Amino acid sequence: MSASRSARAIWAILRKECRSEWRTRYGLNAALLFALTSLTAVSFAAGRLGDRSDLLAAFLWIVLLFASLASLSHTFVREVEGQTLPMLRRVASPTEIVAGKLLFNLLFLVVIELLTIPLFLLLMAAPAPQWGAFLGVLGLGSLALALASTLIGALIAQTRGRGALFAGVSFPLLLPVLAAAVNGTRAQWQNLPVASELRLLAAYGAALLAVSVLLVDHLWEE
Amino acid sequence: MTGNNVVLAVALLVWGLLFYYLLRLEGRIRKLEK
Amino acid sequence: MILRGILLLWIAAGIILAFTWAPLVPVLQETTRVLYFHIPSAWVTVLALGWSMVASVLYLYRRRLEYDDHAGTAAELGLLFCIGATVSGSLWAKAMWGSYWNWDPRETSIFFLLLVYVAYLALRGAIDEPRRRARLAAIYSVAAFVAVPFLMFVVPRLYDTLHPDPIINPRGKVDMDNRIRMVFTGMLLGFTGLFYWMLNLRVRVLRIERRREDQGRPMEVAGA
Amino acid sequence: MTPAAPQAAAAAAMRIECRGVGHRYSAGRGLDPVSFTLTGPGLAAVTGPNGSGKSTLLRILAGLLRPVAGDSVVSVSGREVPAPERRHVTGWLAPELQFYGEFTVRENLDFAAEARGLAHGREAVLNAARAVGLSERLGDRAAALSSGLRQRLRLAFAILGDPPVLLFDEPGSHLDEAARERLAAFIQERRTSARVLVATNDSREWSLADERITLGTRDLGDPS
Repeated sequence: MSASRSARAIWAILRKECRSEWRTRYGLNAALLFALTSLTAVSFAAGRLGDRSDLLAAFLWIVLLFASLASLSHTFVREVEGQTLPMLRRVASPTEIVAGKLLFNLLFLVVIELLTIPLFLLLMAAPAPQWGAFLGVLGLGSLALALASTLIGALIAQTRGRGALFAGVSFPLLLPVLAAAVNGTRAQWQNLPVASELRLLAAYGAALLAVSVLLVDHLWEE
Repeated sequence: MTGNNVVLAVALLVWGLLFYYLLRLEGRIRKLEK
Repeated sequence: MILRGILLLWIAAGIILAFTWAPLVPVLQETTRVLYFHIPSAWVTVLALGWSMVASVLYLYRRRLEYDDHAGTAAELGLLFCIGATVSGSLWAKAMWGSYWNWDPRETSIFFLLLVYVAYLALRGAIDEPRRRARLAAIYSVAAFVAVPFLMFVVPRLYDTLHPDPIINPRGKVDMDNRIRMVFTGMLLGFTGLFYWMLNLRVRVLRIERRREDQGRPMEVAGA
Repeated sequence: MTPAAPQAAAAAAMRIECRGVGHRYSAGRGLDPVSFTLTGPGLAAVTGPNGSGKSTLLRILAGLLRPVAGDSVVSVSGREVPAPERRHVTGWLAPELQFYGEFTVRENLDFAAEARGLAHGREAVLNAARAVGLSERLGDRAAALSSGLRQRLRLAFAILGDPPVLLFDEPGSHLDEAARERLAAFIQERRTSARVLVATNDSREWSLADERITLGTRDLGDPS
């Protein structure tokens, strides 16, 4: 099983996911809806938070969390509901499947961020972020968020009620990401160093990746 | 000090009840295991 | 049976001594008493989580449902002790600092463990087929194992920086004289013994249930 | 990795063996332990009453299901293929096989060929489609296919890339007379160079088998 064949398989799965998403558009709509509604609710409730960078950071990441909780498990739920999992398992190994879907979830998260973050900064009258630190925390945070959501998504897709459990079951694994990301985003607005948060996010992301690699083979064995 | 004694008594009572319940449970389990 | 007798007397003695013989930690006054229950239940919470995770890894490796029984039961008991630790912790915080909850690092880490337990048991509750439940719960358990160190030691510190509270935090290092230490360690052992006894009972019940279920279809199943 | 060696030699070193392979679902259904050995190319039929585990056996051989008891061996051109790798050397067809409704027949098959990394993927797709009579339907959406056409798509998917081992679970279901004859002709032609296992209760399908594995009864053995 050469590495280049795996890379091709992962690429094929990523393209398949994007095409499915483009054709059904289910996930994107749900996520954008959630992002925009929580954004409006937040900006309506809290108003212009110019100087309160801790609240800004918290609200930003809550909006992103809601958007991802609404949609990041869908890539697996769709396979189970469409009963296409056996076919997928015949054409790719569990590692390739999870890798392809992880990249899709990451891409999906980036698309949501491109749409909601500018709007968030505008609506909340946030001070201009320090783009280097801000994007660093956002990037590593999104990576860890996607990693945890993909692994948990694969689990809850096989339970009764499918996605219903996704938020509750994934939350303990998302909490470290949320805490570090909020803290980092706040720090960059207060011109404080974000190095420790970046290290934390990177370490947690690496730990999740390592554990996922060990566990994916057990995800589907029936 | 009486406050303490009340809490002490309650704690002992709770522990006694829990122990008794577990003991009886174990008895029934042993019977089922035969 | 002797062992059970020892456990009965051991914890009873611990309770009595905690209230009568052991002196008070100067700064904590009467509230020291609750520590004899709060910290052992916190200890069992962590012990039970570790036991459940080890059992989960063993299940993934050996595929014997026996290990899954341990993983599930340890989590159920762990949740009980975790609730006990959280409640006694917040009662103690009320007595000491006047508020039930103030994100003190130790409180938050126990609370985050509560979240892990609830999530794990919710996942188990949502899967009917025993083997699938065992497999998926084991996967979650190992994933949570990675998150626990971050939840226990990293996130609470972040909360401290996020909400630096003016309230003084006296509970840095409790300086215990040897009498307190003796009763305290005794209670720790007693609680651990109680945990393993309850675990043992529940696992035996699960084994009986499975044997009865299989009686209808005798099939030698390697290792099940 | 279809065997590069000349077809005959590779085919000769083909072997499928089950040693006490058994599985138990919680609902009581499952597969009672079965043992058999099939060597070289040929057509074997797997028969037995409903619920005797025909599908379960094929899923285990295909590497999709990890059995509770026993182990199975599939070796092609002398090399034993572990369960995770079986998808490369086996073609599996079963009623539960579903495809992406929002994609066309061609898109589904192209995706399968590409993900499996088949050399000349496009060509393999066209050959498979032609072999099952789907060539004109390549542009249709999978969701819009009739049950007969969907069964042909399953067949095309299973024979994609000419795997040396074919595991067909009730391949004839939903097929019209013409498609059934095409299927029979295909199996007759492939049985000389590939190892074909057909799970069925349709006597037309198992009557021409070299070997027959009967499940759900205690006495197992080759047809005398």
